[in-house]
Amino acid sequence: MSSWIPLWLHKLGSPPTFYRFAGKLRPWMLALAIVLGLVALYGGLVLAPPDYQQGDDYRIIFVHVPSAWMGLFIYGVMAVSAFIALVWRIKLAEVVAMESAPIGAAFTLITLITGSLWGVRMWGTWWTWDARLTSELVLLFLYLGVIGLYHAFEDRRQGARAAAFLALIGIINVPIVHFSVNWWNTLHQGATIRLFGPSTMSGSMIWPLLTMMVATKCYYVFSLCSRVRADLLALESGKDWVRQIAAGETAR
Amino acid sequence: MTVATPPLLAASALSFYRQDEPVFGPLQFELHPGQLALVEGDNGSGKTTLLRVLAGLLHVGEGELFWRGEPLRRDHCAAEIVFLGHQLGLKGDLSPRENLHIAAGLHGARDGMDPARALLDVGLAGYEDEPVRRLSAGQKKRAALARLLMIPAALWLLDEPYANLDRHGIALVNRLLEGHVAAGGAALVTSHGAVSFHGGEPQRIRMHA
Amino acid sequence: MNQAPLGRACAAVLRRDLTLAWRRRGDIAMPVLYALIVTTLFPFALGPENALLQRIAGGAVLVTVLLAMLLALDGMFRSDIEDGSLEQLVLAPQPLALMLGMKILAHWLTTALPLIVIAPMLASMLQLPAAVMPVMLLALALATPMLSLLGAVLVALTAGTRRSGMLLALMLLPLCVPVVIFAAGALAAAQQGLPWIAPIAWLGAALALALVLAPLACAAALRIALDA
Amino acid sequence: MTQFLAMGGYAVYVWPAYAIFLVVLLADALAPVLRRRRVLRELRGRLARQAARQQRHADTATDA
Repeated sequence: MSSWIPLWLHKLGSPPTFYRFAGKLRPWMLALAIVLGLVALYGGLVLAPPDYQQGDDYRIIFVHVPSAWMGLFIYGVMAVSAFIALVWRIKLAEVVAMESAPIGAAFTLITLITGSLWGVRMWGTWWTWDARLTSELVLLFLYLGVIGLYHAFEDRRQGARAAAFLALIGIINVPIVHFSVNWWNTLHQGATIRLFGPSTMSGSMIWPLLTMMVATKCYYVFSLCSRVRADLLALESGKDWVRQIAAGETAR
Repeated sequence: MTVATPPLLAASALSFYRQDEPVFGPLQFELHPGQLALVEGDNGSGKTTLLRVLAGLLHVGEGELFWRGEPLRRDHCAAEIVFLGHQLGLKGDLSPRENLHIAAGLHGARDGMDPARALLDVGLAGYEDEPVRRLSAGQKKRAALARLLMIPAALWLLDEPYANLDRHGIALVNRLLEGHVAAGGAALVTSHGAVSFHGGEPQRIRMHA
Repeated sequence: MNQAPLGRACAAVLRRDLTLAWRRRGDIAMPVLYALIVTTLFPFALGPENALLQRIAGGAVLVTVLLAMLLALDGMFRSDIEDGSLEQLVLAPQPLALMLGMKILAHWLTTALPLIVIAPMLASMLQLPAAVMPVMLLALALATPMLSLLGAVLVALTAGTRRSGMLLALMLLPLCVPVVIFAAGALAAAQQGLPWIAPIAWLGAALALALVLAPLACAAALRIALDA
Repeated sequence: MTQFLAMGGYAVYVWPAYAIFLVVLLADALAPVLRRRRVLRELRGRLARQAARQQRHADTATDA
């Protein structure tokens, strides 16, 4: 292992240490996510005034926009840990990358459905080939490809490495897709109405949005912790520390 | 043979893991030019895995490999190692001659050796232009063995070379191995059958299940 | 003893794959037949109205060719894995990326080239104006190698899995979206009498990049997928 | 309250959006819990089998 990686990080990379660390972090992150989420919902649904153009309909953005951000953010996290997993062959990085994918897919799915709900009112149809929605759809396919490839292998670690490689190809692809879809949209003069226009945002709308963004980040850390813990138990089932946990839970 | 010549291939504390379960090892051995090693062990003791690790198809789990005394680097030794596994690497739609031409194109050929001669040596004269898929299992094996004669490699890694062969075929493998070892080559052979080898007592590598 | 020179090794791989394809020429005809069938279905589904067919002709031909290529993609390394030739290729003392590049070239020559050859026929069945034909051929000539190269990387990734046709389509879709957009964009522009050079240039640039990077990625993917 | 629930006439769009958000995330949070239970159950089964085998070995050893 390279010497520039601090010792504590190296230690955290060992499965039993990370398992305990994630176990301690998990409830705090969940509590934080729930509290911040409730505050954001109150701010967004009750305190923020109706938009003078769109009425109350715009309130969908308080879940739509943070989910869209998370979809991209999680793909970034997945790609970075995929890179670490491939270069340094660290098991924990593989697990983090592979367990991030379903969470990212969930957020992308939320983005698509809420975007479509908003679209019904704006465009009068459930689906329109708007550049952003199309990009989100492609992002969902990228996630599904990574998840599908991971599960196609008999050997979990081999699957993780192959899927990590696919995630890296995908991260190069994301900006290309975004660029090409935008070009395609201008070519065919499609709808260019944006759900998240900066001009119409007032302070009372922005703070619930930002709070919700932090809440979703906390939720992601929480969900990732639970997933990585479950995955580590399965992957390391031959090791002593896992046996102790299994034995401890029977005693209770 | 002097002590100063480093072993062709050496392994130190070599082991391999699959899903954190040890498949074999730690293994320790040295293979000198002109030496034959038999890898012995029961089914599932990791013989095939060892050969695949040595060939470079699998990553070394733990421990180190040395090639002519230096830490092994694949780009240095790839030309000198030939691997013959369970899958023979022959295209069924091509003739033995065409298959050997491809092997020679990828690996190079020994001086004065051509596909026709190699096929004659393994007893496939008359079958040079028959598609491989029409050959019997033993004949396919012989066609694969012809590759060993064709390719200029110092180390042969043979996984179960005796499988599917009749008495004459087994004698052929032994003859090929003796010739290779006499010419200063080395070979690592897995087999769960008895091997009667006339060119001196082979080194034995024991795998534990 | 003599080492095999690089040129001879490339020629050996290319010749082998072309010979194999020739021995099974029936398989070469399959994607072509498939493209023909799909193209025939469009008028039945949409009605034989010339103006409508003309409008969709470019895109329909492009998507048809893409699907036909996808059909053949799965088999790119399949038989080589089954009989162990791929192991021998990986172990050969030659740059793996270059050898795989030759395999991809052979695959393109045997699956995409026949499709390009019959593309004008498919296009005229759908009433594409003759003036747009050269642009379509140019777009196909740039788009199909892209698909072969990208597809090869993904096929290499699935090399360690059981049959994976649907998964391959799922993985390829995000990668081929930009290719389809630019190729169809060029066609649409040409059909409307607008300048079509820009999307073709983008495709060309992407192809140049893919020609260099995809074989390397393919080699890396194959090593990951076989390492078990 | 009714006015709040009506969302200015857009209740049909706003509330499903929030419901989807909560339902999807809830399902996402629940999945690892169930998975963890399954993994531990399988593991306990394996440990029990191993213990039983060792017990048998010990018994035959004392018998002999």
